[in-house]
Amino acid sequence: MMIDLLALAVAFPLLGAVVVTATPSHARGLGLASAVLTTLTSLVLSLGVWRDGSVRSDFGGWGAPLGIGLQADGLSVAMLVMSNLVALAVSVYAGSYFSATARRHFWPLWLLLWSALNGLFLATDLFNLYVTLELLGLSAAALGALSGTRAAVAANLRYLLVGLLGSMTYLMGVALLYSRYGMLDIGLLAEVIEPGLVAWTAMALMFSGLFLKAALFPMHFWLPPAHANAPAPVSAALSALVVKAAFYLVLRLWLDLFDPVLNASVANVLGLLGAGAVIWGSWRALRAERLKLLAAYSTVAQMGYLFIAFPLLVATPPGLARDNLLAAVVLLAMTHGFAKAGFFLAAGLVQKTAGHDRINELGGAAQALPAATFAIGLAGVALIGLPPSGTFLAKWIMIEQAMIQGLWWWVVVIMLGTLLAAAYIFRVLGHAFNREPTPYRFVNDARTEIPALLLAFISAFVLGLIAQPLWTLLDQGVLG
Amino acid sequence: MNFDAFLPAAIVLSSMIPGALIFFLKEESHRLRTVLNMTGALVKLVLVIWMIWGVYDGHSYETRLTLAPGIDLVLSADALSVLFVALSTLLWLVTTIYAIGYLEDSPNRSRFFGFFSLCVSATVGIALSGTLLTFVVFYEILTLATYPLVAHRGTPDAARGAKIYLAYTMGGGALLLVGAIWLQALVGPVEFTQGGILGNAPEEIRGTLVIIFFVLLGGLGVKAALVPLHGWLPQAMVAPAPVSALLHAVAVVKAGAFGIVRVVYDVYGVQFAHSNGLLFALGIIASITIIYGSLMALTQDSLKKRLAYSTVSQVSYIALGASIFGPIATIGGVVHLVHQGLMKITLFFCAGNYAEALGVHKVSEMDGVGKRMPGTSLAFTLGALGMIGIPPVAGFVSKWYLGLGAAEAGANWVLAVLVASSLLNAAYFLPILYKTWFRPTPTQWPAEHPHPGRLEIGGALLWPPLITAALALAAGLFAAAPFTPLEWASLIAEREYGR
Amino acid sequence: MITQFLYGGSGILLFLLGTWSFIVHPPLIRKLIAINVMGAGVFHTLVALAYRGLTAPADPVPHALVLTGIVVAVSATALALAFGQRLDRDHGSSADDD
Amino acid sequence: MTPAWAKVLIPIVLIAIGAVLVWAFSLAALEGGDRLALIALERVPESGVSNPITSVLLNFRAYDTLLEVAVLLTALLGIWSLGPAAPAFQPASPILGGMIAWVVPLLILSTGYMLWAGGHAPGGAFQAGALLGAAGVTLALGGDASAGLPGETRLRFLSVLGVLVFTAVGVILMALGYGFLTYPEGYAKWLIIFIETAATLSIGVTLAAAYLGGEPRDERTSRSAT
Amino acid sequence: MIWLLPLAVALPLLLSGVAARPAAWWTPGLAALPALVAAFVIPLGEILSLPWILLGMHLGLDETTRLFLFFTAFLWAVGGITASEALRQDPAAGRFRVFFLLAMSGNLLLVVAQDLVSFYTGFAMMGIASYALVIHEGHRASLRAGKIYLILTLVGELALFVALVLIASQVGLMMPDAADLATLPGGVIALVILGFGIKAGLVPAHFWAPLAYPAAPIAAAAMLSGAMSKTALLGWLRFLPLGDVALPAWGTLLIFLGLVSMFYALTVGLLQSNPRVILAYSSISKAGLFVLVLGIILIDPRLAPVGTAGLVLYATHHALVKGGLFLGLGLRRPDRDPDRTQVWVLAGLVLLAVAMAGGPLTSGAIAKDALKPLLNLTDWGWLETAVMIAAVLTTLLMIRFLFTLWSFPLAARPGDHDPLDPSSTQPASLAVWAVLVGIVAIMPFVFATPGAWLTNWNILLIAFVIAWPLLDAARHHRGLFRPLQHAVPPGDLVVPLRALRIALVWSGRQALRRLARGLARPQTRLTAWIVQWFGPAPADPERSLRDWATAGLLWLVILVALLLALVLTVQNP
Repeated sequence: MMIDLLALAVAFPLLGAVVVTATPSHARGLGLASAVLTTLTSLVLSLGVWRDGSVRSDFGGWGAPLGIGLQADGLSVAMLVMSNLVALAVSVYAGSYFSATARRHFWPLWLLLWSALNGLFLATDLFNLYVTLELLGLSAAALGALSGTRAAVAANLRYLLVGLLGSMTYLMGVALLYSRYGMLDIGLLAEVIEPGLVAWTAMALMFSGLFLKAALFPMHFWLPPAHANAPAPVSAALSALVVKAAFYLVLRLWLDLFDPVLNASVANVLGLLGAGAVIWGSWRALRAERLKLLAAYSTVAQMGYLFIAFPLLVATPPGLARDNLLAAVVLLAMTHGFAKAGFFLAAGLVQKTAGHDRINELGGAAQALPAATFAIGLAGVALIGLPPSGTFLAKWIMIEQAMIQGLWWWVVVIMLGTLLAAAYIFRVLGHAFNREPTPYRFVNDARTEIPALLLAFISAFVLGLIAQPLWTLLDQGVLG
Repeated sequence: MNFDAFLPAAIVLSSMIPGALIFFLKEESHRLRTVLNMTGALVKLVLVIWMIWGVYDGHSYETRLTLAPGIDLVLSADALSVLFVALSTLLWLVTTIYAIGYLEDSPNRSRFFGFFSLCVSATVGIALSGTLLTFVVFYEILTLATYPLVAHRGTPDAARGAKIYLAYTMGGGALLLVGAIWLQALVGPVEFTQGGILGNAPEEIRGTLVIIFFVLLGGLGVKAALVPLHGWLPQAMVAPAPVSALLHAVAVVKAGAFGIVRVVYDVYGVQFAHSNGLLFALGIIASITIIYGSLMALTQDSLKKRLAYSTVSQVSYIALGASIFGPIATIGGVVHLVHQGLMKITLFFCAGNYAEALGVHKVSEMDGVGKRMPGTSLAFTLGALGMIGIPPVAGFVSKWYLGLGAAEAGANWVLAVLVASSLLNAAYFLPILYKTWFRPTPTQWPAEHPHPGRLEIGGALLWPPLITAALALAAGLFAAAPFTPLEWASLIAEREYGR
Repeated sequence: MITQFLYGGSGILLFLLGTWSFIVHPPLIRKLIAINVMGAGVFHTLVALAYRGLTAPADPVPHALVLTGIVVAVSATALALAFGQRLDRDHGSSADDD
Repeated sequence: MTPAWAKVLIPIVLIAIGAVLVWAFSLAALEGGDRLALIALERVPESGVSNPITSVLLNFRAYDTLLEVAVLLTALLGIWSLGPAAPAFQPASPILGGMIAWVVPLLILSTGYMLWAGGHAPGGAFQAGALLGAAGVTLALGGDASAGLPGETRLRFLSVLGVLVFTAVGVILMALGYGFLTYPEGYAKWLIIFIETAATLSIGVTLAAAYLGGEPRDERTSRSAT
Repeated sequence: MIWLLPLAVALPLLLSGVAARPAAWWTPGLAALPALVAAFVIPLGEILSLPWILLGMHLGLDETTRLFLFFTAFLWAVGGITASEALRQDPAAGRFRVFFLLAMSGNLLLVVAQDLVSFYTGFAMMGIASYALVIHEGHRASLRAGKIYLILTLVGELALFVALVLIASQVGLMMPDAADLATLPGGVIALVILGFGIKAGLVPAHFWAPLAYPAAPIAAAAMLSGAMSKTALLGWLRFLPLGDVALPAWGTLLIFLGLVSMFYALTVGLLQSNPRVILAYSSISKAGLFVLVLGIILIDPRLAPVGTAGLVLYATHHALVKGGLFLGLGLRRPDRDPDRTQVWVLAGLVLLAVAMAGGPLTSGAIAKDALKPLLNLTDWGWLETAVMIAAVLTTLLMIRFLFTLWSFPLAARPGDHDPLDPSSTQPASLAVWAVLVGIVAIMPFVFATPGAWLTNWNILLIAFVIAWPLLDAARHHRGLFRPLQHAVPPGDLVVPLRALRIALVWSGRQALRRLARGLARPQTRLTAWIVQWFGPAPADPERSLRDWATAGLLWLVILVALLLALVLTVQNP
């Protein structure tokens, strides 16, 4: 008997989706069971990587370059842990969030999305990545439209089309690489790739395709309506995980594949776009009238921070400092995952209670749901980057490296974004303080409020204070 | 586990854990909430006393949590931190009692006390911070924990005040963060070290270090309410009285002032700061703040606003003390940290009592309150006299040391500042005292809530100001006794200059 | 070789045409068609790569990739059409007008 | 609302990109050499099928194919999630009905052939599934509101069958110690055919159902309705 | 035994805690007794240190302060008994007692203090607490007097604060001796003169006194003029570098100040009609005399021992006499029903007035005698003449004082005792006052040799020669001097100062308001900006970004940018 956890991390949710599709009346129970099983698998896998180093599994026994396999190293496992924990919380939340009919549609699509995510984080093959991207994009768009409103369907159709455009462009890049090097495995390609027009063009195509999916400014236009109109648990997953997956791919390709090809200028292009995202997204979030729209724009902004890391990464010479920086980027991504998911889940509760999510009229609902408001607050702490959240630590490291390298303008952008974030988060929280009647209890509905609270708590406290394991983890693979 | 390595963390946690638990309490569980509050406060007090003994004996306590390679969260205890910790702990205890009395029958108390405890945890964390990073962490947490307290009332005014408070402190926090990281980028992890760590910084980065100093000062100055960064303070007066008391006496402004002291002494080193002209600049800013705050206080009719501007003015004494080169002035500045805390918290408690019992919010309404509320007014009088610097109340001791330090450093202009400030203090406090004691009682108070008992107001509201006033008096009257703030400040100065 | 270039080049041309159409034509249905044209272009290019001369057997890998790609594209198209249909049913027009 | 200059600029930029692409492609194609062709062709005999494309699809890169079937399932689920189907077509003319009567069996027959042929010649599960789907579509065009599809329970089962069998085979093989989707020697051919059969059914059903659109009607409600 | 000193200071302080209760009406009378005892029994030169109190409290007595402690304690005791008795019926008496005791404690502390901080503490406590005594009666005049008193007191205390800080920075916290002080910068001397000058009522910082003395209850006025104003002299003796270095410039300045004070106060005093005001101006002129003598000592340090002793003796004399005069005023009753006690009161007052004028066989005479050597030894011969003229004027002032005893109405004033109320007879006060007068009377025979007894008789004679025709004229032509009487209101300088103050306050307020407004403007703007940003969103600025073509073009441009960035940049090695 041999347990291939890598395969199981993808197979479990897939099987779960199959089973749930076949027996829709038991969707919740079976769905939750697969969620737990998948999360456990991922955690055990991560633990293994954390302890023993990266793992690879070649399906069919062919091995690269002919066959495909999955590989778990520190970076992928970090994202895996984050997304699985978030997904588990979302699952628990969704278990009581959806009505019986919506549940039948939610669970299979949700588990498919999950398996796409796991597959994406573990993939090593460029074409396989294309397929997982499509699986992810389709399931995400379908989930996003689940509320069935016209706005949601329109927004998600747009998302679907943009995603397809991105995929096609990415695929063109892959085709170019294959035509030149005759390989699709990232690891093998990295050994032979050399600077030149082919690699450059491929990189430009693949990255610009992924930018679309990562909603990088100014290609973010599809994100706010799509994320704001989706049901809360779906918004959480979309904002926290799906766009993050595209970023992960950019980072992964940057580090593992295109490292010999790239240079500071291209990093600066990424950084500039990131800076634009930070400023524009934060400002738009500040002016947003609806809570979920605010959260969606906040996602745009937060994605920007991740891209600002690239010029810093390029500028920093290899060594401890660069490792720190890399870990900071991953930490930032993880923290945002937890925080944004927690935020959306809590926002969903507030929206449900209030019947709308217009920020200026939320006072009563926010007051009636202390736990949800608290979750928004805690998630807000992480979104702003206040201590002791992981974002704070990450920003600290980023700013420090920027200062050391003399790239102070990125610091200005980061701080500006931070202040704007504070403004938009507290704009929401400000409405939680008014003279509504005292709530009877802190927690009203444990099954929805506790997941939100936990996610927010992890983002605001755990990741910042107990980040050390992440470094250990990243030592297994990505860090020099 | 080694207890020495756990003690600082335990002190922080002793209020944080009750605070976190309180959030989950039902609104009606008064008793449990009170028990939690008081247990936390008392446990903290015991731990702090333990720590005081230890630090006095030269023990070192350090909790170190590595966040990332090269980035450590360090809680450690030296003489300066213990001073601030002791102040916060003591005043927290008193303020908790006061707040329990003050907020009787008002809504959202679980939320209030939860944040209240977090606020103190953050303050204690600031006090015990062993590195600049740790300081920044708790500094920001403090902002977070106080915002809900300022906004607590939920009125449009409160919301506005809280917004302004937030805008200022977040901006300050950002500056501080940038400054701290910049410094760290230049010289590596910044651990607070007696005598500073920049003493032998290479010549070529000195200019940058000076710029960083002002960036840090900008960040700290917001909380310390240095002019022109003080704008939030009068606006934050919308908060309930215990919050104002805490904000002004212990937590927020003190955090800023404490930070300035830390940066001057334990980061830059007073020698470095002196020789690069930083102290002089700080002194000028502090002096302007002192005079400006007093002038503005003169123009206020609202009692709490007058007290707020008074805080603007008084807290800068601490910065002023830090800005004068020499151990005596250092003592003056550091000891004012405690003295101002004791006196100002008394004043705010009293202002709260007047508002609570009589509906008196304005100076012009205070005619004859002394006869109606003698206990409160006595405490108020002591606090006010201390602020002016009349012996034997504690404020005099601070002023004396500041003056003496200035004289020894040859900075006679500081004496002029002290004199002007004292005169202005007298000008805005003495009329209040006059009204309190010598004016006839009006026939009707603005909004009187008669208290059923024998006392003028509930015991939980009366005793805290009396206790703090007595402490302020004792701190001046027995200034030279062992373990007084003054003696402790001398110990700090001795260790800072002790080379 | 020429054949390969011809195929590959036309694939790229299709890809560009699709991109152009996607960008400039507002109706969503046209965008969907444009996407499929783009896909066809990419697949074209890939298939061209498989060509290894008249004598040697073609490279099977690009073929397999194209097959997979086609199915994926079909699935996406199906879903997008269903979305469009849903919008149509609600408002009678699938024009993106928000 | 699109600015005029954008309309001019877009083609220009695209042409520039195109030029670079063509140039890069020529460079790449020239230097590409044999790529994976030789390795793949060399190992086809080990794959259990003789058609190189099928061996890539179902063996070398079987995982891709698994996900691809999942994508198809996702699309179907997405379509279902959009609610009930749009109003049906006008009933077809009798002539069409007559044609359908013999086209559909033919299509199903071809499906079987395609499936079988995939092992050694062009063909395989997707082609077969497409034919099967076509049969359904033809039925629908002919006026069969359900496109010949079974009731909800069976429909759901059939639509997931491909993914189910594929994954289950993978996991069982893994449990048996061979590794995920690693066919033991000698069983490869039969396992591939097994998977392909299931996939064909699923693909066919999925395509037909996707064509119909709308979530499958609950059997109980539909039964009570009729 | 030395423990009597802290007790002497602490007792009034502790009693002040309970004095507010009606049952504690007796507290002011008893509080000064330990101090009085201490003045006699404490050995000189011994210093008690209480290191925990303040910054380390040191108490002790030396030759100078023993006498100071004696008359201070004695006056406070007499005043305390008077106050206890006089104010028993006053509803606000409790408050008065509290502050009376606080002022007493401060006064005693500063006398026995041997370190700077304790001295300052005592000085400040005394000064601030006396404010409450001045305004006790609460009418407009006393409030105004109190305000002016308080402002000047604070200024004085702050000047002293700075001076002490500067001294402490040179010589430490203990009482400095002259040698220590010699090296101090001149500013310190100026501050010491200013700080104590206000307390003593030195012109031009004198004007609080003629306002405060009449406004305060009689016992308080007695303490202010008798005991408290003497602390200024003590301060000068302690903090001016007497006897170590010659500082001719400062000496000249002091002499000048003293002369101005003397003549100005005496002249203005003669024009007053309220006996209390007259006494106030008398005090001011005496402050001038002290300063004058100090100036002489500064010019010629060799005179220090003699001068100091003389000054102390003079201070004792003046304190007792001035205190007695005030307290005697309080015992006066209208003549409507003259009884025997009133005759004795009048007799006592006359005796005290003569003593004040320096009449022979009085304490005044011996005090003058004690200072004589200084005036003789100096090079400035005219000084003696000036002092003599001043003495004549003083005598005239005393005559004027006695005259006003009859002419000035003894109206009943709220808060003061009611002279028409038979229950307001004050047997205890009378008794202690009698003791005081007795002590003054025997003073010359205790403190001086017979040679000094008759000093000044000639001056008295001259004064009578001048006064007689004037009195006569006044009697025959009522209204002759009336224009003069109102020429200078009590507090003289206050009138122009008041205008100045109004102008200053007004313009200060204006300026403050403008400053506040100016500073608030950026803040308001910032706030408005923040509020605007927090407010509702404007029209969607992202609309164009959502346009497919624009977005698509941007995307393509980014693609090109990526390509260009890769192609155009020189590759990293």
